[in-house]
Amino acid sequence: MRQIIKKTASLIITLFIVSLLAFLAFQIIPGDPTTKILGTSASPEKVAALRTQLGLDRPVWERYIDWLVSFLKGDFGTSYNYMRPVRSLLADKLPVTVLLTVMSFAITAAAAIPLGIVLGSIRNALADHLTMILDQIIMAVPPFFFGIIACYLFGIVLKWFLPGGYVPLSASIPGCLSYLLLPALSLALPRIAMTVRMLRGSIRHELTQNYVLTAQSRGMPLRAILIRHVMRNAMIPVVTFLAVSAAEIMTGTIIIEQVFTIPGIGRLLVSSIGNRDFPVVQAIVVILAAWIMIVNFIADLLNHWMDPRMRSE
Amino acid sequence: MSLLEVENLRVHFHDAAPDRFAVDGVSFSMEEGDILGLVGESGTGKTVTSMCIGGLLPRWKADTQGSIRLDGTEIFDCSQKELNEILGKELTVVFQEPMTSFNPVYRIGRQIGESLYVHRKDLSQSQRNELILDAMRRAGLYEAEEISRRYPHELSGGMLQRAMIAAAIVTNPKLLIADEITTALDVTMQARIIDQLKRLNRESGMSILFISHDMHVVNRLCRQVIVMQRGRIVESGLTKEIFANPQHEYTKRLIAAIPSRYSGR
Amino acid sequence: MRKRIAVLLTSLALSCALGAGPGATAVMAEETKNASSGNAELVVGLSQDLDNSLDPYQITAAGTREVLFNVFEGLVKPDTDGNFVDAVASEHSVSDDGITYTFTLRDGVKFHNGETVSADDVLYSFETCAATTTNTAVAGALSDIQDVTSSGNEITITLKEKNSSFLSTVSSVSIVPADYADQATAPVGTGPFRFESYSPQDKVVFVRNDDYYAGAPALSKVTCRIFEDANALYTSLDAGALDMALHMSLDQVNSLSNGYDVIEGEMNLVQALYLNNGKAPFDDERVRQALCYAIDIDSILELTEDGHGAKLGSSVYPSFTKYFDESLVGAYPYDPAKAAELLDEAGASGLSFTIKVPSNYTPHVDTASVIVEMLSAAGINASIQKVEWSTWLNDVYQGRDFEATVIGFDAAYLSADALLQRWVSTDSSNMINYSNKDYDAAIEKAQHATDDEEQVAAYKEAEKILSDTAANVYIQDLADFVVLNPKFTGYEFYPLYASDFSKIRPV
Amino acid sequence: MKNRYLLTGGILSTLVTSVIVTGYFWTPYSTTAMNAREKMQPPSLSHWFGTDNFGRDVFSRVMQGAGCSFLIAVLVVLIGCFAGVVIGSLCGYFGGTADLILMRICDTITAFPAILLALVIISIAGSSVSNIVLALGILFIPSFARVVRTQYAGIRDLNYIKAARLEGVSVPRILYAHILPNTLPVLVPAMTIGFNNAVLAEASMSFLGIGIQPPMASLGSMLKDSQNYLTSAPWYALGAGFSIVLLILSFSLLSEGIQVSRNE
Repeated sequence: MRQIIKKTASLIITLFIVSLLAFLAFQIIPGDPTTKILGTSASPEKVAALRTQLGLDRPVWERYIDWLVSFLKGDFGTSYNYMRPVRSLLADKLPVTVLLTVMSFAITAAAAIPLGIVLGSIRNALADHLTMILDQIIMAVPPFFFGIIACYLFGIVLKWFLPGGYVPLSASIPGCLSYLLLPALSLALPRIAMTVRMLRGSIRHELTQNYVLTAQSRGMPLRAILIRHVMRNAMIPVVTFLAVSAAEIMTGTIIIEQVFTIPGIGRLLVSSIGNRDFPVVQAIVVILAAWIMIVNFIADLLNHWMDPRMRSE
Repeated sequence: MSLLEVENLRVHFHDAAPDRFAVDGVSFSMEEGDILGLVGESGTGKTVTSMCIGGLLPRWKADTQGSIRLDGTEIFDCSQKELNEILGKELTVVFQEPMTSFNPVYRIGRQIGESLYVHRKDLSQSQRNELILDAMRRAGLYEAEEISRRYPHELSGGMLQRAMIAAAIVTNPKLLIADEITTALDVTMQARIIDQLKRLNRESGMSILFISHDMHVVNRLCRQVIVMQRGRIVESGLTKEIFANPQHEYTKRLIAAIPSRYSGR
Repeated sequence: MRKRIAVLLTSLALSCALGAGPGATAVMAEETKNASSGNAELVVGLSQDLDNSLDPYQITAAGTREVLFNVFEGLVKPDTDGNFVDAVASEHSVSDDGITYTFTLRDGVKFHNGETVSADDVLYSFETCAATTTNTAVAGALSDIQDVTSSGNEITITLKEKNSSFLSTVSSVSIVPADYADQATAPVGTGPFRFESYSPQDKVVFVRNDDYYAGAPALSKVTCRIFEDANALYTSLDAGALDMALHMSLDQVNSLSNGYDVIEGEMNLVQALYLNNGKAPFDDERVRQALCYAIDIDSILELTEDGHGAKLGSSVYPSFTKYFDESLVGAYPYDPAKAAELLDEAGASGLSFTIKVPSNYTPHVDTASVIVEMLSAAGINASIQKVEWSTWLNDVYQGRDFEATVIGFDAAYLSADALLQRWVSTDSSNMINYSNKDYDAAIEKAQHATDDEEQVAAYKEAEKILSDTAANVYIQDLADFVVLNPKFTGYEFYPLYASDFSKIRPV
Repeated sequence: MKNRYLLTGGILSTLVTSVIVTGYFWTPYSTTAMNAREKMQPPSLSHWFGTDNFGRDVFSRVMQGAGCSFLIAVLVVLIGCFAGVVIGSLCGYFGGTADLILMRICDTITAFPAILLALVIISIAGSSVSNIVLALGILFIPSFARVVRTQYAGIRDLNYIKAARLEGVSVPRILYAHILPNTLPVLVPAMTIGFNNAVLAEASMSFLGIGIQPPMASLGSMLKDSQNYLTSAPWYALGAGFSIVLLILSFSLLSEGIQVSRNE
């Protein structure tokens, strides 16, 4: 229990540091949000007036503290670029990215675990080499390259899916899910390959353990041994890896949302950095960082729960 | 009809040299209630023989000839499904390394009850728990409740081996194969385990095939003994007679190898 | 056990592939299904997100002005030939001395919120525009107004002094309902289309204004999908998810495979290699002229636009026929030897400089790449620095911290002033620090010229000075391609950044 | 068992490296010369990967692009690995507050969206190759640091290290002469995975437009530019894309081969 408190404390500290770094980052990057709002031919007095209105002329520390206080109270400030509260912007866009991440994670788990079990338990040399090569190739394909090719192949040639034709969940559930299937797949593919490789190796290793022989000597059929005994042990390293890849998938959406034109926070982050829209970037950076930290935290907890040997430390 | 009849058993491993047989024509038999010792230096085919009897030798590793009849059924003719009916119910095995024989992620109590889970699906959970605790006490683990909730890495080698024995006797099998079960333990724990086995044999009439390279332990436990060398039986008979005047050179060396403090008795 | 899992896997893979098929296309078809019946719906691709505020006086980005052209109208509005026709006003007249303008309010013109337009709304619009517009040129023109009075449905505007391009300013004052507060997020105007909804980075939807005085447009609904990534827009268009796309590049148009119609026009902007006249080495006129000789405009057009771009010699684009001076186009024929000679003369033979170019405008990046390659062949070492749009605005446009850049300047409203006023030495947006007394005098004369000929002559004189002093290396007005689904027709180009959806109708 | 991976990995990586090395000195066509007549040519004997929208030979640009991506990836891995080893060894070996602070910094770097960090560095110092390498290098330090830290924490208490300490061997020698060699079996695969991720990271940065500046081109920036001509000149995108795949595949197969032969 003490460890959990220590970990949450370090998580919060790191989040503070990340938000501070993001804040300072914007002092360094050239480009002033007022030019985007007032346009190129604005008179200097108008620019100065807007800067004071947005509070940009106050010292950095003061602004950071103000931002922090209001952020903790749940007020993320208003976006310079869209003149709308950041909260409402994120309320539209965060669910899209979360849905994409969840779908991609589900595809990874649903495809990799059965495949890993099958490959782990059969003793066929040819299948081994084949999947090994396939794994290597899939891991070598950059997600956005797969995205481009998928858009071209499925979109333009086969016309199975209309790239750029994102359908919001509110409009039609099947439409939205089937649109997000391909982007989720291009995010999931490399992770499926890695998970299969890891799970197969882990199962192979566990099968050589003595407790499997003991179970056999109890008259337990191979399938029961695999599910009751081997899987529980083989899954321990894989679960941690899957948890970490859930974090990677979320950051991966930044690029995939560009390729498939999905209105999520990834695309919003890229355009907001471009527009020097501090409040939006701050909020997204903290959300992304929080997601990565929490996911790693869950990975540790899962590790402890699944492996009693860890618990006693 | 005797409990176990092994006739002209020959085992050849695929990756071994063509003429090299791990087990080269072994025959012996056991009656109900017998405690038979199978003794010899390591690598003389003792464990391979016991694995064959237990049907645990994977087919793709080695091919086997001869016949093994347990309680009348021919092991080699059994399909995997039929074998699974026997293993854990009629015949159980206890291995050398207690630490690794347990699945690290489950509690001891649950693992002891595994063979009940496989063979006695008719019992309710509470009935099974009763049998488990009873088996643990019979194997010498007296604070059964407390131990059953512990994890394998939280127990000593000796206690784990007792737990393995409990797991083996929970379904009251006819034959228990003990493969070098005392080798990994210190001397005092060895003596306690041996007495435990003797008491179990006396109380439930369960016959034991005890495999070891340690003549002293065999001497204390087994009524009959078979000495094996390079896959063949060189000598067999009552333990007292063999110890009194060993015929075969190899047996003499084995007996001589016992550290002086234990000889005599 | 293995067999069952294998079956599960193949069915999973199949469902992945098929799942994408029927579900997605069915939904998209519905959106464009009823194209043939009366209420045709058009899906347009926009390559830039809309501006932060949709208030007509706060709009800065050309992309936003172009789309909201369908929502807002002034008393008069430009037509496809660049003349001004009556809009909210039914008729207008100018006094002989060019000081008093009288407009008669068209009766029965309704705002999108149903209110009828009144003279007070017009007065309110002129006042608010003068006070709040972010466009300095419009603000400047409006400050010349003596007063605006109304009696019944007659509005009279008297100026302090004659301004021949005042009608263009009137066209840029959109008439809005008085005291309507949230134009920024829910704009209301008098145009052929009514604003319905906008979700950032996703889409903006316009609906037909049924009681539009000049007749309701053929399209019932226009959905503009927003893309930041030009490639994603192109892929979506090619796959048929869009019916129309604006400002496509030639390469994109050439590689379209969906059989859409391609309509060609000009982007109406002045693309040039703009040189920072205030900073060495380009403060020396001879070095600038050397660059003009060292860059072969024809091969740039050939490489970037396959010859489709329109060459130009100064800061006015060709389709603005009234002020375009054809003779300046060939002012600097391609002559690398003369360029080298000028460089030696100026003592800058080993010239090397960087071209900062905004990374999100592919046509400008391509032109810069061609220039760099061409100059290296002539021994001049130029390098490119792609910067983000915000950094370009801040460093180059505002901070003037650059040696050279490639960009295109368009006319915010239809007047030569919008293109040439910028290079007057005192103007706040004189990015290239150009300061030439004769030029300033020529512009002053043009703005206060009494009659048309005099004004055109003065503006042309200013253009000639720009060309003679080689202020910049003028390249082209980029070809502008609009791609339209063959199910629709009727799109027409305007001589300024505007795309009129009301002209589009189903075939 | 004949080690197929070592064989294929070895051949592929030598082939790729030789192509890249020649790319630094010689390419079939100049990678910058443009000529309008040769625009958008399909792959032919003269132009193996066809030509791009400026009439430049795609294969030559891919050779140089691969060289550029390869150089960046190698430098990034070196920075990440060197700094990672230093930080990881200190944390793993000494633990305590140093461990806490350094690990918190590593957590911050991992939690920070990569594109923002890259943008900050590039907008300060401009987007030359060295800045991209610096930006990516920093991003790769945490992964190496964590791997090295767990290794050092594991080996720290082994008897031969205690023995060395008793003999009065200096700490740096213990750290880098005794412990480091034993971390290699884990460090080498981490480096190859790092190499793959570095190539992907550079490609993604170029894809977002903050990577390599024209006329220089990396595989990532070429892939980005080629996306426009997908239907009319698919060979441009396929050429760039598959070169990335080949570059990554060859070295990951090599590392797989090394691993398989090592634990045989």
